[in-house]
Amino acid sequence: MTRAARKILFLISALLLACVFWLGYSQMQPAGFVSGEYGDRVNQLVVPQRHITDAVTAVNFDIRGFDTLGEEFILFTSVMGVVLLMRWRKEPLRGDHEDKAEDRRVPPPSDAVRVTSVLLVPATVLFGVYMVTHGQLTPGGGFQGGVILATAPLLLYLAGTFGQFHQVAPLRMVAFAEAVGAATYIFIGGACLALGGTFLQNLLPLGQVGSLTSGGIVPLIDLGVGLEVSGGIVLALLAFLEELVEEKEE
Amino acid sequence: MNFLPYLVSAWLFLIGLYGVVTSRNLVHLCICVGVIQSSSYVLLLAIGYRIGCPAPIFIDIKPGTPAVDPVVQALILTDIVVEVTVMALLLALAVQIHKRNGTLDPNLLHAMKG
Amino acid sequence: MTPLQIFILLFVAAGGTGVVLTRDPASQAIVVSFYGFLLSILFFVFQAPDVALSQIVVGAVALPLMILLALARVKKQQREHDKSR
Amino acid sequence: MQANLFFGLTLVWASARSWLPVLPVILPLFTASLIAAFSRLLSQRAALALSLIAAFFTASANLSLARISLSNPIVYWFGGWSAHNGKTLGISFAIDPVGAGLAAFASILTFAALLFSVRYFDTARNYFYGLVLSFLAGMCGFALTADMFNLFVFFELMSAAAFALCGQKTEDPGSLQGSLNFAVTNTIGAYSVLTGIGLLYARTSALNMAQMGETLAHGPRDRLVMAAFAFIICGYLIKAAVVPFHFWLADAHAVAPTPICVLFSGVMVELGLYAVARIYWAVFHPALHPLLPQLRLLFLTIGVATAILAAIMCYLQRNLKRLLAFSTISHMGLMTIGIGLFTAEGLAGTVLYALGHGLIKAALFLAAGIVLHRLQTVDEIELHGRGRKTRWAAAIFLLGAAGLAGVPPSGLALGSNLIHHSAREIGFEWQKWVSFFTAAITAAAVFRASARVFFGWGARAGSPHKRTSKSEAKTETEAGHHHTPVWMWAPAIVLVSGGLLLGTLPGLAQGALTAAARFEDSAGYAAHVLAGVPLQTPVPNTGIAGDAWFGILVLLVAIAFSGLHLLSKGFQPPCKPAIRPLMLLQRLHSGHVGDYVAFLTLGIGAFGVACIFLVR
Repeated sequence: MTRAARKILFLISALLLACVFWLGYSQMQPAGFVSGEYGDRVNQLVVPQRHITDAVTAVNFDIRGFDTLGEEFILFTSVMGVVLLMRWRKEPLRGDHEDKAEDRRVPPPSDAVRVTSVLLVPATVLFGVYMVTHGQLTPGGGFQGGVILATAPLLLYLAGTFGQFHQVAPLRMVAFAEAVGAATYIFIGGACLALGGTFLQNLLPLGQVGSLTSGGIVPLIDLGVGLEVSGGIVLALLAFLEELVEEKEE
Repeated sequence: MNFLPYLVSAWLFLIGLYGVVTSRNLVHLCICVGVIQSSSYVLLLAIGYRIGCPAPIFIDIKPGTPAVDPVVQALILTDIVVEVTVMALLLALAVQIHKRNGTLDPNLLHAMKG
Repeated sequence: MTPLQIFILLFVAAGGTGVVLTRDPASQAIVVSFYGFLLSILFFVFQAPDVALSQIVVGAVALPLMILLALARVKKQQREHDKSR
Repeated sequence: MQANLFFGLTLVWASARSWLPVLPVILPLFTASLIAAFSRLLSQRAALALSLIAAFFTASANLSLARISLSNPIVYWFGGWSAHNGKTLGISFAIDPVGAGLAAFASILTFAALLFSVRYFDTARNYFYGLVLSFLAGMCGFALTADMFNLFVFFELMSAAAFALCGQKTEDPGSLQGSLNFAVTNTIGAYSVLTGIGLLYARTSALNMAQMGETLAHGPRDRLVMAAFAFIICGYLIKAAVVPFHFWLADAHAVAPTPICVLFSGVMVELGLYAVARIYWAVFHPALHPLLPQLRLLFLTIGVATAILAAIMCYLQRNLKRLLAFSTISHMGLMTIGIGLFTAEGLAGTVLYALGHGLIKAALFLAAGIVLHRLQTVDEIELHGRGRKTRWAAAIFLLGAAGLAGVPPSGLALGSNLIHHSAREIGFEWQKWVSFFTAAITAAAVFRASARVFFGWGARAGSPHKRTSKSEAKTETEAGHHHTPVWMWAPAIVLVSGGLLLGTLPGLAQGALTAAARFEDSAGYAAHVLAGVPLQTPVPNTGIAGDAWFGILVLLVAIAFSGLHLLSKGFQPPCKPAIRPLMLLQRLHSGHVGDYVAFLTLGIGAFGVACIFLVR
């Protein structure tokens, strides 16, 4: 099809689709007035029954925890896919960049960038850990904290110390941690089953409302998810990054 | 005014499709898929919202007070994770296509005819 | 619905349109980052702080970064491609 | 001592029972994460062995689930959040023989595909096996879940793995465009589904399918419900690759590695239709049953268009893999008709048809893989007469073609008999001729290709066409091109004979009819999931009248057609004016993702407007 023909076909189809949207959406309850009886029931029970103050975390990791299991494995699968698609050459995944990266011939970044980035690293790690561990109490959780943790190695990269990056997070360790994080979820679920509940049934003591250990299995799952997400994002970004680093070496 | 979120959601879906159909660069195309995905965030967000209710975090508010729907928010969270992962895969595919064919323009890729 | 919410919604609609209509991927990465930021504000004003946090770490940081890295790789491949021709 | 042993065994059995429902999902996923964690320590053989073991146990778990659920569906609540007063909080599986059977089928095909890939990816690392296992887990979860959003999650898990696997033959100098087209269209489909889920959630405030159905039945049947129906069904129809959403399938199959094609054609697209049937019967049927005649027409239109268009496209192909892919689309059209009759008989027929077709198509793809392995191309014209020595592939091709025609003991014959019978009963006598045409043309295409490749029939073409698929060459397998190893032909032979002899399994048809009747008992399903009331569906007792001649007639017509074609001209570039519409049709399959998405938009828009029109 020519570009013009494609555009005309699309505009006609989009008109039809717009009709579907218009006719369908016009019978919705207005936004802000939708009766969410499911959500109300969840809001009623999270604190008394689960000792979790962040209802979204409770839905994610307890009430609909099985969805999140699938979600974590979507991430896990995609990371495997990206790594496989990007590193397609015959040699196996290499973890030893140190020697090559040390003697790069690009001009090093300025001291100001260096210092700022390196100073930011502990702050980022701290913030990430805080977020992972407070998932059941305040907004945030394993996923958000995991992504923040994943940015720490990137700051190191910005500081021009890619070699150090590999020392801090050797690739094989990152890949291992990611897989272990993913397996943790299943492991916890299976442990609940072995203890006589159903899969992912929250059987641990629920703890004091508002404390770090409240919520039974939820903080444990949060930790696993944090590990998996941070590892996964680092691996995915590295897969995109790898050849660029080599280029700088040339 | 209360229908505005639905309209915005529908608009994002359609404009994203427009971007995909008319795209001349596969990276641009992947990002347009992301815009279609954001349409579903806005829709779900609007469905979960209750006028005048706080967020479902029961630290500062008393447990049991009416709050916005946490279930929908959990769905959006899943959705966001799916978005970033699918986007990573799409971008990886686009990079590989460029490596193979030397172009990102779908109009110039013609290996699949017939 | 408060005026702030309406305002942000309109901004999001415009932002999405802007992302689509920015045809150059490099500048699009910047626009997308801005759009991700707008969405996270939207989530925030609609009382979804959890989602807003996710959106800001993904939409405004991780995703644009991934796009930029992909583009850098494409650029490098383009140079090699031109060289070999 | 003996008492102890007995006690121990009982304990093991009891705990196995409690693990059984989750096993099909968590076993492959856990193995995948093990393989990823130790991807450097494990040799490729060890990873393969692990995946084979996981696939084997997943298959056994699914089979025993299917057997247990034959007496009554198993409802399994995750996290212990069961339903109260008809309201649900958590996620549940509702395992019935149809779902568990499909999951078992997926595991069996995965096993065969893994076996076939023994010498395949010397370049790829162990992540390949992790991806295949994730794919399997996604398919199993998809087939077993009873929750609308959970279905979406597993849909995405399955898709993410599929996108990566499809593009993974990255050493191949050919284009990867096919996998991008696949990924883009299916992702848009997923978001169409999510939009529909949002609309339904706004109306019902539930995500459990049974609860959604109950709530919808008591609410109005209005435009909102129909829009949600359209978005969700279209999203899954994109996966099922029916016209006009079918474009991605042929492209994806042309680039995907052979073992992955087996999974795509054999079971993944069928799962798209499974979702359509499941969602219709569990969620929409209580509300929409007065519209059944109109919906039936809608689905039959789509099915007929798919069957006929794709059959024609199939005959026009010269790349063996694309030919088989279009044949899959065409048979998907017939299955859409079977589902779209909305009868127990039609559904049972479709399930049997899907099993038979999946087995035979999987074997055919494996045979194409053998041809590619031995001769380094899958282009029919280039291969002219070169396949004389690849006897295994020739045998599988011929048997497979007979299977596609639907010769009697095959699963396709059994399935299409049931579908014909049901169609006749509700007044669609002509459905038989659509089926005749499709089966004959797709079988003829395979016959033509095998006659040309393996026996050198037809004129040797000094082909004016440019060589389309030379790029497929020299990539998939590393060495040993002079012979066909046993792990290549053995799975294919087992699959094709399984497909051809499926109809001889005693009790299969009756079991399928029972399962289908239960599947379609919406009220019983809801009561079973929400309140634990055992299903009391009356079991239909239709005598299955075999029409053996139909399949044989199709077979004869197919052989005659392909033979005449080859003897009269051989391959000739189409240039006569009569063929011009065909060329136009061929040009529509442009490989341009923009075109595909434009047609996709048209499909969703038209389907949606038609649905909304029904409730004006």
